[in-house]
Formats: sequence, C-alpha cells, structure tokens
Amino acid sequence: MNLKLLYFARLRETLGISREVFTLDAPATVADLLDHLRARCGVWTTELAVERNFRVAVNQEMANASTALNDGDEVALFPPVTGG
Amino acid sequence: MNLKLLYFARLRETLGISREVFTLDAPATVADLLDHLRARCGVWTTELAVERNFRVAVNQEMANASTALNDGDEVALFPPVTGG
Amino acid sequence: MKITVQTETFDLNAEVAALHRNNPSVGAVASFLGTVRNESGQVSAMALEHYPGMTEKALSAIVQEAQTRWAVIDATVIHRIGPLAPCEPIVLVAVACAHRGDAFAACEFIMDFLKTRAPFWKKETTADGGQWVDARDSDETATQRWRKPCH
Amino acid sequence: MKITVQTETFDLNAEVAALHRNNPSVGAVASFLGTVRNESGQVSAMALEHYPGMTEKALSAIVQEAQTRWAVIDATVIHRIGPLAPCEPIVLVAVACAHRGDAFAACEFIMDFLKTRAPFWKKETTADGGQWVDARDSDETATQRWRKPCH
Repeated sequence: MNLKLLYFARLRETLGISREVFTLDAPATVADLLDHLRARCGVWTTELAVERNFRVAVNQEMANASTALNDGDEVALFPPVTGG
Repeated sequence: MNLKLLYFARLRETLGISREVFTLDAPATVADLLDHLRARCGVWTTELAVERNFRVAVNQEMANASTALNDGDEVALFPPVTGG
Repeated sequence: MKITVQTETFDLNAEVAALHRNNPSVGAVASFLGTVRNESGQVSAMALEHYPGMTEKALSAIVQEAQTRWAVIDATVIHRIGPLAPCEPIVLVAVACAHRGDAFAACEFIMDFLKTRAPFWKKETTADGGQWVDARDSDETATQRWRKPCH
Repeated sequence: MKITVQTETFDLNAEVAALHRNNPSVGAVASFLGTVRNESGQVSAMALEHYPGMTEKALSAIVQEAQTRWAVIDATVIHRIGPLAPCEPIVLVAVACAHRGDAFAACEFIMDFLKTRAPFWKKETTADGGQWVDARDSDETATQRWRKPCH
C-alpha cells in the first residue's frame, strides 16, 4: 500500500524532508511504519527512537503505535505542538 | 454620636429615603443601630427584620451586626448586590 | 491597575491595548465582557445604581487580592452605571499576565467577587414598570469556591 | 462557530461584536488573547507553522467538545500563522454564553486543548538563529485536568 507521509516543524528540518510517498506491505500499523523509517539509519534512527517525544497523526487525527494503516492514508510525524 | 446613614436600591425606594443623619448614644454597634431603625415601625420593621436579606457597610466596608460604630461614621444599608 | 465606573460605553480594543502596552512580558490577556440580557424579550431597559466611593474601594480591594494570588502584570475593571439598553455592555474585566492560567483565574476571581462584593444594583424596566433584579445564590456559591483552605 | 487560521491580524472589537450579534440571550463573553512574549529581550521574531487541514479539524473538534460540556451560544477561534513580531497577537478564543461560568470554563478548555492538540509549532528567531520552542509539561497538565471522572 502507498502512504502519504508528511513531516512538520523540527522533525521536517532535522530529517530534511517535508513529504514523500512511502510503500509498505499490508497489513501494517504505525509501529511497523516507524520501524521501516528507523531502518534508514542516521537521523531517522535517532529522531524516531521510541524514547523521543514525537507525535503521529493518521488522516489528520492523532494516532498511536497500534493504529492500523490503509492504502492512501496520510500519515504525519511532528513534535509536540506549541501553538497558542 | 452622629451617623450618616445611606440607603440604596430597593431599600432606598421601599424606605422612601436616600440619606439622613442619625443620632445614637455611644457605645453602639450595627445591631444597636438596626434596633433603633426597626423601632420606627411599618416598613422599617419589615424591611430590616433579621430574617430579611440586606447588607450593611460602615465607612464603605462590608460590616456585620457586631461592628462597632463611632461618631461621624458613614453607614450604608442596601440589598445584596447585583452588578456585573 | 485601572478601575473605572462610568456611564459611557468602552472600547475593548483600546482597553486591551492600554493594558498590554506592548509589554513583551505579557503573553496572555483574559477578558470578560458582561452585556444586558433580555432572554424573556420583556426587558426594554436596565438601570445600574451604585454606591459612589465604596464601589471604587471594593473593586480596588478585589483586584489587589487577585494580584496577591496570581502573577498579574496589570488589570482593568470598567463598570457602567445609569440607563442601559438590552445587549449593551455593562462590565469589562481584563487581566494581563505572562501565562494564561494566571490570566483566566484572576479574571474569573475578579468577576465572581465583583458580582457579590461590589455595590451595584440592577433594575430592569418592563411593560409592568421597574423591577430590582434579585441576587442569585449561584453568585455567592461562585465566590465561596475561591476560599483558601484552612491550614 | 468560527474557526480561522490566517496570517493577518484580527480585530477584537469586530470579533466580539460578530460573536455577540446583538443576541439578547448572550450575557457573557469570555475571551483570551495570546501575544508573542519576549521576556529575555532576545526574540526578534517568531514564526508559526501548522498542518493545514488537520488544524481546522482539530480546532473544530475542540470547540464541539466544549459545546457538549457547557451552554455555549457561539464561539470564535482565530490562530495566526507565518512571521510575527514580539507583542503581536497570536491567538484569539472568544466564547459567548448566557452566564459567565460557562463562558470562562469553555474559553479556558478550548485554550488548554488548543495548546496540546492543535498542530501549530512556534519557532523563535534570536541573534543565534532559529530555535523551535519546546512543548511545556504544564500545558499537558492543564489539559489533563479537564478529564471527566470515570463512572
């Protein structure tokens, strides 16, 4: 399945990417996706480490590691929010 | 001693007076003053009955029955406040 | 601190700007605007009476108490008196702080005490004539919840 | 309900008037204005990034949750994005209700959830370059206190 990945704020800058299409075998969860991204090594491994504080939204709703992914989903990775 | 009495809002209208100078023997408390005012009978007795809901301020600060009065004090009687 | 009792209306933008004064420590302004309600459709006008002298003292004491409880940078209280039409503004309380928690708490505290401790009285005019508004028990309850616990 | 994400500033008077709309049921408008702080004197500018699409959804969900909890007549949320100078307004939350208790609670609830659930990120510019602002634990704590007790 194809996922549309979006990166925001500090993560976007550190990872050096704002969006990409990512292909992943179904079935998969957010945890599976993160494992694949960490396998890119370097900043991907350190920035997306389990103990790092970041958030994942699937189709513009807050998600967690066990959220299931489907073909065409929009998955966003970003730091804790700081607006207001 | 001479007291300057002020009446506000519903009490002012019901008692038919907005201000007066009242002479009272010292020492006296708010309770003593109220007893003298109730002795005027009629609306004075009913409006200032102990069970009626009204407030007393002495020199522009909220007071109670035991507050002591001194010559020249400004004593105000009024209903519970309803601003805001 | 600005405490004003006035017959004329006020300008929210101007009051908030004057309170903020481009002070870079201010990050939060909480404000409350009270307006004349006319839920029944029967109220043609309202009149506000007050106790000149005591009103300003009472409002100052309330704001000062808020300043001892929260990190208030500045605060404004404006209360109108005299005749008012439905929907017109009655009261403005605005509080500037570094952070929002202090601003919300101080603003609500000032309003709760204004409602029960500041000598204002409302009289509504309907087709039946004038009627003094009764105090609400819920206002006293709102004030009581700010009591500090005993030590 | 009005939810807006915009680069330009906003007018407090106009927003409150539009929210109140001379509705005689409205007796209370609580509002919160957040401005760019510069306590250190080091911040020359701030930039706000957001997640278009999700931002509006998240803000709508927060306001709708507030409407299920309190008697909200209408609410407005405006959040600015892009470059901002110190002291400039960032966010406005205004809530119109019949009574002040609902207005204060709903306004503070919306701000607390906006701070932790709406996808905005602040970046400060100082002489040393750009620095993403860190999330504050106190904001998450403020959000958690709105949790409903279990039954």
